[in-house]
Amino acid sequence: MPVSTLAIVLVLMALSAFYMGRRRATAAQANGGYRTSSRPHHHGLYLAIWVAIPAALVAAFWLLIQGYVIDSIVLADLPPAYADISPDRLNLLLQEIHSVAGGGIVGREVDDGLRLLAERYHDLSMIGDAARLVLVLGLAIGAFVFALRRISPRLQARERVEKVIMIFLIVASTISILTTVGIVLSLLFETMRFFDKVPITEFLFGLNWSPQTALRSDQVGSSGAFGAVPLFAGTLLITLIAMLVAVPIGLMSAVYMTEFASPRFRATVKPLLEILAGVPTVVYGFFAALTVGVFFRDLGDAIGLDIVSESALAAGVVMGVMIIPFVSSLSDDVINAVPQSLRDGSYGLGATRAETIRLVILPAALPGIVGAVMLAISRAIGETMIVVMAAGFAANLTANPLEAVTTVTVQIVGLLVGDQEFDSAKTLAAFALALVLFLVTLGLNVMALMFVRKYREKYD
Amino acid sequence: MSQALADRTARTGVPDDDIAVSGRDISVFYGEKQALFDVDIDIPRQQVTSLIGPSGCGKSTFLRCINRMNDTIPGCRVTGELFLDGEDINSPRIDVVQLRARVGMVFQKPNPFPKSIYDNVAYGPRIHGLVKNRGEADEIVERSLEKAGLLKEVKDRLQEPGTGLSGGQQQRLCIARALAVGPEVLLMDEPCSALDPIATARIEELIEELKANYTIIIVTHSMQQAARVSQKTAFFHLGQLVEAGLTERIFTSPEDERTQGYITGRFG
Amino acid sequence: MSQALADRTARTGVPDDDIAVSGRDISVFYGEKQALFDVDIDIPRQQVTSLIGPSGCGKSTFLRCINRMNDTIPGCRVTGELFLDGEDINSPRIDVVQLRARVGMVFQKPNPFPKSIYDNVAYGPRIHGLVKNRGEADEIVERSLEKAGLLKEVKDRLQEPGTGLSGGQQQRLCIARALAVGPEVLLMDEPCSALDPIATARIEELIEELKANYTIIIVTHSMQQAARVSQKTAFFHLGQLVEAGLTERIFTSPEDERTQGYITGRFG
Amino acid sequence: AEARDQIRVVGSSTVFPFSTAVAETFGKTSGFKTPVVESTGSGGGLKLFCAGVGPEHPDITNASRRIKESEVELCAKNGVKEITEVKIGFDGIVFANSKATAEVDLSLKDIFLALAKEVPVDGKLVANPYKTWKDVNPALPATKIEVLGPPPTSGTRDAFVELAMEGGAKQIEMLADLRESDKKAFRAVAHSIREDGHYIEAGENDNLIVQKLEANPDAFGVFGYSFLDQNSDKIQGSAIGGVTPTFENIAGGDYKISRSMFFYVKKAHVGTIPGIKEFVGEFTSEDAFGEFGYLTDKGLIPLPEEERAKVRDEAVSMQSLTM
Amino acid sequence: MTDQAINESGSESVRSSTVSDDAFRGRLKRRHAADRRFRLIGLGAILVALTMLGIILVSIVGKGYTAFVATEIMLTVDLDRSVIDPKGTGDPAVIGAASYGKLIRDAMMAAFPEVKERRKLRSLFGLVSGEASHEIRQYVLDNPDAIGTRQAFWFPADDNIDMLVKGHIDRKSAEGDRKVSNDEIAWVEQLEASGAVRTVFNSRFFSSGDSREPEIAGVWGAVVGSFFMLVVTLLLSFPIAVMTAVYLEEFAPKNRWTDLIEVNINNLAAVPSIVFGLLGLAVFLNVMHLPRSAPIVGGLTLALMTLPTIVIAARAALGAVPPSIRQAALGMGASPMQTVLHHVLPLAMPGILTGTILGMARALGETAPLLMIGMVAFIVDIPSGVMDPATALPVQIYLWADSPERAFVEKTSGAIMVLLGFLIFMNAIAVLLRKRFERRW
Ligand SMILES: Nc1ncnc2c1ncn2[C@@H]1O[C@H](COP(=O)(O)OP(=O)(O)OP(=O)(O)O)[C@@H](O)[C@H]1O
Ligand SMILES: Nc1ncnc2c1ncn2[C@@H]1O[C@H](COP(=O)(O)OP(=O)(O)OP(=O)(O)O)[C@@H](O)[C@H]1O
Ligand SMILES: [Mg+2]
Ligand SMILES: [Mg+2]
Ligand SMILES: O=P([O-])([O-])[O-]
Repeated sequence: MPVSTLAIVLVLMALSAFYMGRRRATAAQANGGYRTSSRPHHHGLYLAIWVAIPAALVAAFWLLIQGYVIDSIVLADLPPAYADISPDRLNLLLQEIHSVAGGGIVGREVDDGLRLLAERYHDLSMIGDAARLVLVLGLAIGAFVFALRRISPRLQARERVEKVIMIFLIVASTISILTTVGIVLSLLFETMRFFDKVPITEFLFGLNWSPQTALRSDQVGSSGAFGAVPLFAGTLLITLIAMLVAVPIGLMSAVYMTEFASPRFRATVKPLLEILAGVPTVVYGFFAALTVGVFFRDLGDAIGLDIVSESALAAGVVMGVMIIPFVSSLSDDVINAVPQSLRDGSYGLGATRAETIRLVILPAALPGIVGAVMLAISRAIGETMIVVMAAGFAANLTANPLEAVTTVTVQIVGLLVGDQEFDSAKTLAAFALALVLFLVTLGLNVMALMFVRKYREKYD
Repeated sequence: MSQALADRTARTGVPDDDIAVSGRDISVFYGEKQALFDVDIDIPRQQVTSLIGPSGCGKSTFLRCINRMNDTIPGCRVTGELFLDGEDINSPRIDVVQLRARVGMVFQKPNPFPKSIYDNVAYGPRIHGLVKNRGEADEIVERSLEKAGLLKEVKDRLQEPGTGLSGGQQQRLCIARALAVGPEVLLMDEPCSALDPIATARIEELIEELKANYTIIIVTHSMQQAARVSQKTAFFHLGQLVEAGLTERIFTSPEDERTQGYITGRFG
Repeated sequence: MSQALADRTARTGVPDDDIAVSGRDISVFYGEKQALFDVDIDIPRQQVTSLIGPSGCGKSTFLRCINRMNDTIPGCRVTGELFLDGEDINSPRIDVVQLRARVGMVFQKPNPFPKSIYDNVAYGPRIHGLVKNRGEADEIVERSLEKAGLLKEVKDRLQEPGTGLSGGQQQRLCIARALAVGPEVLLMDEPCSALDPIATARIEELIEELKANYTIIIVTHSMQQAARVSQKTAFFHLGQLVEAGLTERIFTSPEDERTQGYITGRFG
Repeated sequence: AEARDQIRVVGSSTVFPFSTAVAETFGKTSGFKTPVVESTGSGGGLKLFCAGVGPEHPDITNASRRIKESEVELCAKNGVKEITEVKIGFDGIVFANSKATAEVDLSLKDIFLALAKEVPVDGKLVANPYKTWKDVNPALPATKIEVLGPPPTSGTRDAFVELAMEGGAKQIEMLADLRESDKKAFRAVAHSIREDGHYIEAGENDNLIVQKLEANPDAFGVFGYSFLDQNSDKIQGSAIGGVTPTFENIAGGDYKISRSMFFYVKKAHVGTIPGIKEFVGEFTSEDAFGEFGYLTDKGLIPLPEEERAKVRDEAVSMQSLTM
Repeated sequence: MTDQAINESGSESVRSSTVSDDAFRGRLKRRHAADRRFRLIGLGAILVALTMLGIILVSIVGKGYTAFVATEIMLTVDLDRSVIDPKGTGDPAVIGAASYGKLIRDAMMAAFPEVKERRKLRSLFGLVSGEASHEIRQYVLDNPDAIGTRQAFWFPADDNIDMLVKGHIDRKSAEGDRKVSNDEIAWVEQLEASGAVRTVFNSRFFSSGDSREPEIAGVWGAVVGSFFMLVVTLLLSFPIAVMTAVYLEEFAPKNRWTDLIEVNINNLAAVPSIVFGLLGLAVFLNVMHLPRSAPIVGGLTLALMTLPTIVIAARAALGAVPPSIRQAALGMGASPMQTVLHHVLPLAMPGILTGTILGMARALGETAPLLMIGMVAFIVDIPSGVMDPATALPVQIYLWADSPERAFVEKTSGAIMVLLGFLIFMNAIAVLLRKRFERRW
């Protein structure tokens, strides 16, 4: 039975278990007239959980290891023809075995030895599949019987079900931790290798970024400089510009939509603005590079300012436009959630709308708004394509938005998708940049958390 | 407007400039549902008027007409004319902000801002520019809390959030907040409902005091309270103003039998 | 627990199984601030007990101890022992969900769910499995609304949101919602504060009726109401239980002078 | 592990347009599945390619430069011992500007002087002082030096530096002497591009550079020949040393800035993954990479005829690479 | 209130006729002006944002709408038996292997008998797409009876001719400046005159996979790839994010550990998307050995990237639900879990859906992480499941935007329009859902 069918069967079994559990509990309730905090459907869920979860876990585990186990059995005693096969060709032999067993084509004559192995593989797979089926279904049925026995008026099914849900919730919450661990681990080793080549102090405090190192051994080249300060400064500058665009526009839009506009207007404009978040960043990149950048340069020419067409300003403004909906839509939701009674309180004192919004509604909605802004900042810091196309790679250390700067993400992408070499400082620098950026934003977030804690106004 | 005003003296027997608020043909609709039906009422200046009547009869709705709080309820529509000092409050020339500063309101459900107790009270004076510095604000906050009988309980925790107070304390906080602006008319929607007798007495005293300068309209379910504090009483029933007049008269010799039925029902 | 229980009869003179709720040494802290001080109290079964006292004295706080609603307030800490039918409600073996189903509560500030009126009332019976089908639910909703005296006003708008009701209606909706679950003990935090006399009378009648099967604890500011409906009265002051006893005795010959002072203050 | 019956190609973004064209034709005509071609950059492709043998590793990698010794070693370490190298043609790197401006004729020396980080002035190396092309060479217009080119992370940049910059540096006497005495120091000078805003490190999207040139007629751009070919109505390639970047000039080797393109085949996979041999055959057929093959339509500059024949022979016989 | 007023009325009055005095009126005027300004700023903000959106959309549509039509050229083809099936076997294998290119070439020569020179013939044959011979082949395989007849066929024009017909190539510019020669223009004009050139709706653009020939390249493969990927992303990120948010906001004890998780989630939102690509590469490809270029890997990677966005939005939304609702439910004897499921979560749903919209929109438009897991690839076949090699819309856009052929410019914009259509469709569903949950209290 293929995996998908097995999954469907399990779901069906869980469903019927649910109905049976519910029926039985209903019946028991009708007879016994008992009262616990568990409803019949809790009993149903209890049963369904017993049926589905252990079986699903076992099935998943089985699936995970079956392939390896069978492969190693097949390879364990190879026919003499393959006895002296070199270890790194084993992989290929397996590919051939799989191909032949699955009825696919192989780019060479299929000899007897191979055919034998393939048959063996095929047989073992069949056995494995059958065993899996029996085990999983057996487990499901066993669990069903076991749990059905336990269903009684006394059983605190709701508590059990809720406990299981709680476990799910906790497991879900730890995924973010696992993700973080994964990110750190996937960056750490390369970063350490990078710091073997480039001193960490130079990286953190160096003011010059110029990874013009030679890539080929016959190519000497200049040694390159890996001072990351200009990159972080550039990131900061562009993020700042983006936030100067996105926060006022986004926040004011949200305020207008919730407090001034008609529901119809709000219902149309909000989704429209959300489109801005989904326009592919490549498109923004072109827009920034070819329209906005040139526009600013011409504007500069007209008023006698020297604005380069790769200015931080152009990239920042366009990025700001992109993240407007992060601020506007999320703020809109939290502003909308402020209870009407607070508005009434303020209006009743003769406050104008603007005053009510500024002094009562926004403070009450502050934690949510800060969350929205933090999300927008995060998005700006992590954004790549726009900056790659509009701001470029020039690592200038400047606070002047009219000049070209580059960002950490641009360099990461440049280093990773450009011509790379597995152990040159140039390629490894990408990992170090990512890790340091990770730590820097971590610091920012800790500060934001403390800010919110301090100014939180809990209503109701 | 002039016609309506002209009629007034005739109808009420009260001279014009003793009338602070007067409503003509006021109907209020929540969407389809009509909550008030053609209410005609005159409310005397610098006196206390009670609105009484069974729950859901439209007292709060009427109260909210006077400072146009109904504007803020989506789907709520008010027809008819309402005059404050002879000005039609629904006329476009009227500034609702000023109107609401002139007509203060204490809501039925206490709704303190999620700010400190101090900021709750200082909020009104600040937005209206009635205070210039911290000192003035301190003074006005203290005075208002004192009047609302809350000062003693909260004076050492002025910086704590207003939402952490007990129900009755919250209600007094809202009263203090309304007083701080110094309105001409004060609308009080069951200001004592969450208060114990002592606090109630304090508020009633306050009402007595304020009466000298303010026009007060109070919704109450306690007929004793109405009798104690108000000079005029209006009785609402099912969205209609059944009867209005001097409190004494209403309680002793009501004209309408619905009024009679209500006030001779068991006491609250 | 056993020791405490053993002490009880001696102290109260009431046989054990007539005591529904009994508290020993209950103190409640909001963060640093102590709101209740060592309260010892016994509340008789199938009677009505009133809690009275000035605003902010801790009545609501005590009430919330009985169904452990204080658990939900961050920073709130309860010490001491509280027994419901002889079981320590703070013991880990107690399921607070079941506890709250047994001990219903009507809050001081009406807090209807932002759902339809019908769903507000049907919610409790549904989660507790008291109804099996729509018909039963209809019946229980109707019965509960009727008991709370709200049915007439809302029966043609059961599907409209509960938040669109008047203040008093919202409070009656919350009462109906609590009744629908059929609790053993009913905690009512100023259930009539937003109600007019007629509705109040209706609720008082209801309390009278319910008393036969339920233990009722009511916070009220109206001493008349306390006198009318309750058999026992407890007087709180500044977080302390000053005095508790038969209502009649408390109102006629209070032992403590604070009680004396309070009940002879002006009337509410 | 699943069985795979589809060729996987990774590697250079420069070779990508050609490799994909071959893959498509191969898929349509051969009866095998259309290979999946991935653009990872030459280095990235080799890294994947050299990670090992087996179905989860690619069969072929494209490169816009030759494989490095270190990469061959890495391959060998991971069991990828036999590799076949196939050279497919040339990629011209052009120095172009908008048609709205006059065409210029530059020498490699001009390019070096305009773009180097340090240039010799009065026998000393100083930070590049030139602001306009006229400063570099009085024959050139007095417009600001503005060159949009690939960042240091790009293979095109490496080739440009090596061919144009280094070539230009050699023409300067002082640097030529330096080259004799200290090769390393010479290269350090020759390979460093200025970072004061005159050389603008644009991304690797050549279309974007073309469009930026259109918007900014004073600027020059550095990119691959195919983009010049496709946009000949908007931009023009500057002559380098009197030779314009035309198809014939690049193919004939007269135009100096061009590099070879390759792909590498993992021999171990031949015979296991179906179709590799046939794919290589298609790529090296005259129809594809020949003088009139479809790849020239896509902008490939073909190898000379004899070299093509040799490449074809070696490719089809899967001759192993020796460094 | 002026000092004097205070003095006059003494402590007796907070009473201030002050709310009617002139000073008050003056202030009121200013306050109203401020209010109007505030409102105008709000409106202005929305207008600015909408204008930006408008500009972007207009520029995309302006460049891209021509991608939705295709130029076709009519040729009368002699389905010559001697070429297709000389022995008359009728065997599909024989028929399939015939040289259909020759049929097209013959048809071309018949249409332009005057062209003889080899070089010119080459460019003449180039007027129609190379796809023409595949089409004929397919036609003959489907209709073996047609062998031996003469039939008129509409073939897709070569991309350069397509550009010419659509006016993207200026016929008047110098010959060396354009990709079409004078001869070709003359031929096309001749064809146009005889009605053998037409532009039709480009259904191929919506139904086929990628191609190196712009005239036959389509987005369907990318659409399907994006769809599979987003299904995986949504199925994982939405439930996990909501569960995480619920746990952290409603159940978790507030301690250092949960603070850590909170900060950590916020921080994940700031991780550059390409780093998620690195993570996906390390975990899903190198450790779990999932296939490269597969939507499942893309989906998993994007799910990790989207997770924090939805978690943050969901937490903000949950936190905005007033405590009185929770109190009411708990007081009814609802368990904390029931309180959350029945009351808090539905009330927070609009905010959660907003987060989902934003997160999914980002996932849909993201290229960088896909670079690392092999989805930036040329894939012709339409994927039929989450394990097949596939590409995605933004990647397709990225690849086309970087292709030299001029004809890919309009295709790029066309693909962007398709992506936006996809996005709008996806958002519309979420917006409808969100509206159902929205209420104020
Ligand atoms: N959440 C809270 N945080 C901090 N302090 C609180 C909180 N809730 C109540 N208090 C304080 O605890 C004390 C007792 O409050 P409680 O609500 O029990 O009073 P009450 O007797 O019910 O008064 P009322 O009749 O006004 O409702 C008051 O001083 C109040 O300010
Ligand atoms: N926002 C609203 N939407 C719909 N109906 C409403 C709304 N507010 C009030 N109503 C209805 O209008 C009628 C009058 O309500 P109002 O609040 O004025 O009553 P009330 O006299 O203040 O009653 P109570 O003493 O209970 O507060 C009631 O039937 C009520 O249900
Ligand atoms: Mg009311
Ligand atoms: Mg209370
Ligand atoms: O992708 P490239 O290695 O050819 O730059």
